[in-house]
Amino acid sequence: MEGKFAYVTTLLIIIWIALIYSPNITTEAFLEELVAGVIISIGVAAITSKNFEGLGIKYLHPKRIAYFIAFFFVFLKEMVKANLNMARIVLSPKLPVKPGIVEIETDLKLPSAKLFLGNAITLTPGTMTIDYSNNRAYIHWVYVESTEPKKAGEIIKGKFERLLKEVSS
Amino acid sequence: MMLVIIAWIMAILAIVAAIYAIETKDLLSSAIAMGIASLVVSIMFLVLQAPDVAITEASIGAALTMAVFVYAIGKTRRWEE
Amino acid sequence: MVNHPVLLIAIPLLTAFIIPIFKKYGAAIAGGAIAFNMGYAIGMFSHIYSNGKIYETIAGFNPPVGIFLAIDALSALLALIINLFAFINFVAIGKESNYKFSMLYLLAIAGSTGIVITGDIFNMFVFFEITAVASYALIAGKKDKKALEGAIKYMVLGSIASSFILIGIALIYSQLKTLNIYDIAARIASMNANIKWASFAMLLTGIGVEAEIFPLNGWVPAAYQGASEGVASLLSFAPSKAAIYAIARLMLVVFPFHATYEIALWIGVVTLIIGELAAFMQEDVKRMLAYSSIGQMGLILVAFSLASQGLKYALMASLFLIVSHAASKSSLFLLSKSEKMYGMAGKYTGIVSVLSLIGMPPLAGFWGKWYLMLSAMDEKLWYVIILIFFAGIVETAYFARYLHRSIGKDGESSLRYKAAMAAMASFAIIFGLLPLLYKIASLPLWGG
Amino acid sequence: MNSYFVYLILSIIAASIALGTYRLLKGPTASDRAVALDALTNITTALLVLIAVLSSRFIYLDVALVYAILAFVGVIAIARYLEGGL
Amino acid sequence: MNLATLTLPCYITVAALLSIGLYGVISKRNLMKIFISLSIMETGVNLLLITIGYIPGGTAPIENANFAKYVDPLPQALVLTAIVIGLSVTALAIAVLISYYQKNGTLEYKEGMKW
Amino acid sequence: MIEQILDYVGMIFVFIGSLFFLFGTIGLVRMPDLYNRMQASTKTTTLGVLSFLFGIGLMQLQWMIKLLVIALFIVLTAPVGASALARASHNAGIKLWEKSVVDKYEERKK
Amino acid sequence: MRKYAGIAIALLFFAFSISIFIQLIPYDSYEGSDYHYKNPINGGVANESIPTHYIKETKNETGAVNAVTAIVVEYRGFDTLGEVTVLFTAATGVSFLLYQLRKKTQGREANLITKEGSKLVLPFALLTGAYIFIHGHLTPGGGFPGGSVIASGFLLMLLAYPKFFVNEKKLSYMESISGSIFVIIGLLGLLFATAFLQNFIPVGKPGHLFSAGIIPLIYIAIGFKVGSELSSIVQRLKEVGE
Repeated sequence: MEGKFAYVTTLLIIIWIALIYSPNITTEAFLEELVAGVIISIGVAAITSKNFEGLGIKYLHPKRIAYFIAFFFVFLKEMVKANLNMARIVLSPKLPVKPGIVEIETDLKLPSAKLFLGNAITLTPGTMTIDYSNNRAYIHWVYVESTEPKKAGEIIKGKFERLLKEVSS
Repeated sequence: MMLVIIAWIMAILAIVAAIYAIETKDLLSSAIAMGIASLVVSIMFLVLQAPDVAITEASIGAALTMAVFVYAIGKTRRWEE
Repeated sequence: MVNHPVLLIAIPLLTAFIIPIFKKYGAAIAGGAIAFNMGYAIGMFSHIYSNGKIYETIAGFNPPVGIFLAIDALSALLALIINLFAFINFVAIGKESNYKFSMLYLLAIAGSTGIVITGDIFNMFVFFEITAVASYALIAGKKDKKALEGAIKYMVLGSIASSFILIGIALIYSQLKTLNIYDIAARIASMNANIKWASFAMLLTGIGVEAEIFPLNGWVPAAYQGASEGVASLLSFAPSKAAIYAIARLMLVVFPFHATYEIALWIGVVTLIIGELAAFMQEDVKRMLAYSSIGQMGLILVAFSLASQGLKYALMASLFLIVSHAASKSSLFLLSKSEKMYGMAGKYTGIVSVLSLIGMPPLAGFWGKWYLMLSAMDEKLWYVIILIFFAGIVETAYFARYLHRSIGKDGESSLRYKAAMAAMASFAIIFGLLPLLYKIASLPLWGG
Repeated sequence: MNSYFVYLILSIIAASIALGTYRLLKGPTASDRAVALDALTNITTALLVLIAVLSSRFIYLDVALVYAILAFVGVIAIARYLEGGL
Repeated sequence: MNLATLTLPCYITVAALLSIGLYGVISKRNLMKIFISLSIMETGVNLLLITIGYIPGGTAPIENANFAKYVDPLPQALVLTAIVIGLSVTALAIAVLISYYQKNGTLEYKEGMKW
Repeated sequence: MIEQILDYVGMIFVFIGSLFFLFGTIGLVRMPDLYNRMQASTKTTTLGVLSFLFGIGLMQLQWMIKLLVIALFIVLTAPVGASALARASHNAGIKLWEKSVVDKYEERKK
Repeated sequence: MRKYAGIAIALLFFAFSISIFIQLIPYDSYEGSDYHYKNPINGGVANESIPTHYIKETKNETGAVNAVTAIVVEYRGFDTLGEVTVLFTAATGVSFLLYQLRKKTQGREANLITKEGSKLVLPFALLTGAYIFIHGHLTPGGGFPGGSVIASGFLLMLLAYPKFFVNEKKLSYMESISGSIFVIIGLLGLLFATAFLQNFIPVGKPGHLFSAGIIPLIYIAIGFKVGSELSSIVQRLKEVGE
């Protein structure tokens, strides 16, 4: 409980600092803002921190943060690549699509990790998470390359799942 | 000048969305179109240098009013006769 | 201590805000607040009666920059009437109601009081909205088909009205860059004529909906018929009176031109004819009373429009008509709880109220019609005199039918209810006999 | 910022808005309209930031901030309505 | 008539939104649609107030050393009030409509419901 | 000097962002069914916004932090809305395009 | 028939409003010489217009940087009290009307992404809402948008979880207490200064968070009030069955 609370509070304080930053802020004003921010963050965290499953303090381990950053960059790369691909599809006169909803499996346990995986899949155009049921995800795919859960999973999840597993294990 | 162009685009979009919101028989689409009209008007507020109003319109007009209408449609009936 | 009229608004609001914490005692707390308001309104009225006007600034800024409350004897009288009848009415119906009803009731009263005492046009709009929203909820609160229909009609027209009032305010502001009623009145002549008349039309349409004038009164019969007795009674003395006062003040004082006077006069005449004729044709008691209210509103508007021409008698007439109508109609609506008028209190209430509305001396309604006739004679407006006689005859006809049909034998109703009903009707007598209203008409009013 | 560049950007955005509006009007289902709403919301957020730059006021970004966090509430409400979860 | 005036498109939008809302209120029979029309009308009124307060070349009335000319802050304050009032009326209207629907099973009003 | 370079780089990003808007909405119009439209539009425009914000941030370096917060919020919220809408539409009975190859979700529901 | 009447009236109204608005376009400044105002109480005339007064004096008189906020909370604070009351009235009315209606049966669950996503977004929405209403006097925003952002955060949870409800009693207490705080601050102004809602604590240094006297206090109260009222309205709507 305490770990989760501290984690959420820290995250919120960081976001708060980013929110209050403005081009010509003085130190004194900044300190005042910080005091208010700490109070508000504690209040918000007290209300919401019980919602987060399994985000204990141990997750602040540097290795995990590094993996998360790696995940982020992989995600960005994939996203740009997929977007360009999508632009190609949209602009080509014949509209080369072969859509369908495929089923893939995932070994991720934590709901939040599943959320991140789903969001990452959704944000890379061409694939979109429709639903989870237990450890299966249903993905809408603009150009279905394989209907086998294993193979489709390899193509869609790519490196995301491995990195997320490192982060969340 | 650029702001004027934005205002014209938004004006046309707002009018189209509003007409559509009135004319469609599907109340859900009507609520969506109303949300878009409200969204667009909030951009016009910002163009007219009224950020306070733009924020309020964005949060109340576009998000909450639309959600409230969708709730109401869910509790009643979706199609106009 | 009685020169802080803002307390008339602040205390009911504070009370309404804290009622949800003390749910059990909601009705009692609300009753206490209304009693306080009544006492304060009486105190304020007597203060103004002897000392002249009260101005109160809000937030300590000088008027056109900040909001201010401006109260002359007329608005103090209206605040007094509203709060007095609100208290009596609440005695009749308050105890059985749940706490949400009391809150809404309190807010409706605070809103109508605010319309009357404020000196700022946008502030008036806000109070209009408080009153209107509370009234919608109160009307719909009976939750049967008729009530909901009435509330929906009122709501649709009320929302259009509020948009139109805002457009009017916006047009005025675009020209004069001020929202203060007195500041506007001082500089209205310098406004671009087209915009002036456009804003006049918008404001008249908007406030006219609340004031039940023709042709914007489509909601009135449905709402009065649908609402429960106490709420119909509330509607007949609080929002409509406040709105007709707002029309008188905005239309006739802020736009002091001959054309506005003519327009108001003709609207009043048409409203009177339509209301009385429609009332004559109704079978349902509440609908009849509602249409009769419309007719009376027309009469009050005629009186106010004549008063705006500086006719002292017409001002007196309008005061008497307002008081008489508030007292009689609210008691008649309370009476309409059952088909028949039971018992002493019922008969007394019914007969006194009806007599006052028809215009029998020495009741308040008589003086209203009498002075209206005198002032019309001064202006040589013969058709107004004919109209008053015509209205009197039609009213006599349908009220005679009403009395004939509904005087009955003893039935059961709580003592409190009967007493409140009778007390309301008594005010038609009291104000008819007291010289109070003559004095008010001779005081400096309208910020002049 | 170069003004010709801004005109270029604005014309592109205007074209996108026109296409989005086409889908909004055409439908055929309410979900399509919701998708159009989503796309228009994203474009709108960008436009808000652009207006902030054109007016050179930092504080206008707060509007975009509120948009970014609230825009999907409407979409989720529609979605929950469509699947009967309201 | 100068097309480059910022207020021109705004005034046109205001007039259009108001008339569209009025048309919806008058000609539609579905109560929900009527309240959607009213909501559109309110949006138009708000835009009118803001447009009236606009000054060419002004910036938002939040003080900043780089600017000298500000738009009129008062209409903005009024519109803040008006927006919230509009939302309140809409919410209450919807509550009434839901009750009406549960009583009547329809949201269309028939000839019996005269104005 | 550096500022100018940043300015030009920012312009490129802004331009790419707005191009993505265009592609997204073209997809919105051209694609055959709801799910493909969603694929094309929602996510492409999301990337468009991100790129747009980043470009603006490069032009106005001091605004960067707040723009990143906005971008973070968009990244958090956009996929959630898209996914919810897709599932809801499927549950509401909106069919896939007739030339779709497979629908495992429909099979599971049966 | 009805439709054509509607079109005719709408077109007439359109023509009317355009013809009025066209005349408004030339009025594009409030600093003209004929916009001076007059004090209705003592008849004194100032040689500036009201908007000019707001622009020039806001910082000295109230300590707020944002003139709109200063007007909303101080100069025209009474309007805002009324506005809060309208919202409160509507919330009361909604719960008054929907109290005894049919309650709803179980709805369908949302998918995992929606559920987890709303959980994840909720703290950010609350933080943003708090940021918006606490900075009312410095940046755009204030109590109303802030409160509605907070309410939208809860709305998200209400949408995603069929069984999620904010505690009714807490909401109603929050509503009552924050509303009373607003009125009580006003009454304290009457007590310690001279007028209702007048500022009675030091103004502080403009531009800082802790400045502008009672403005942040009132905006915090409004933010909580609006947030809890909107949440309770939405919650009531959710409870009702079809």
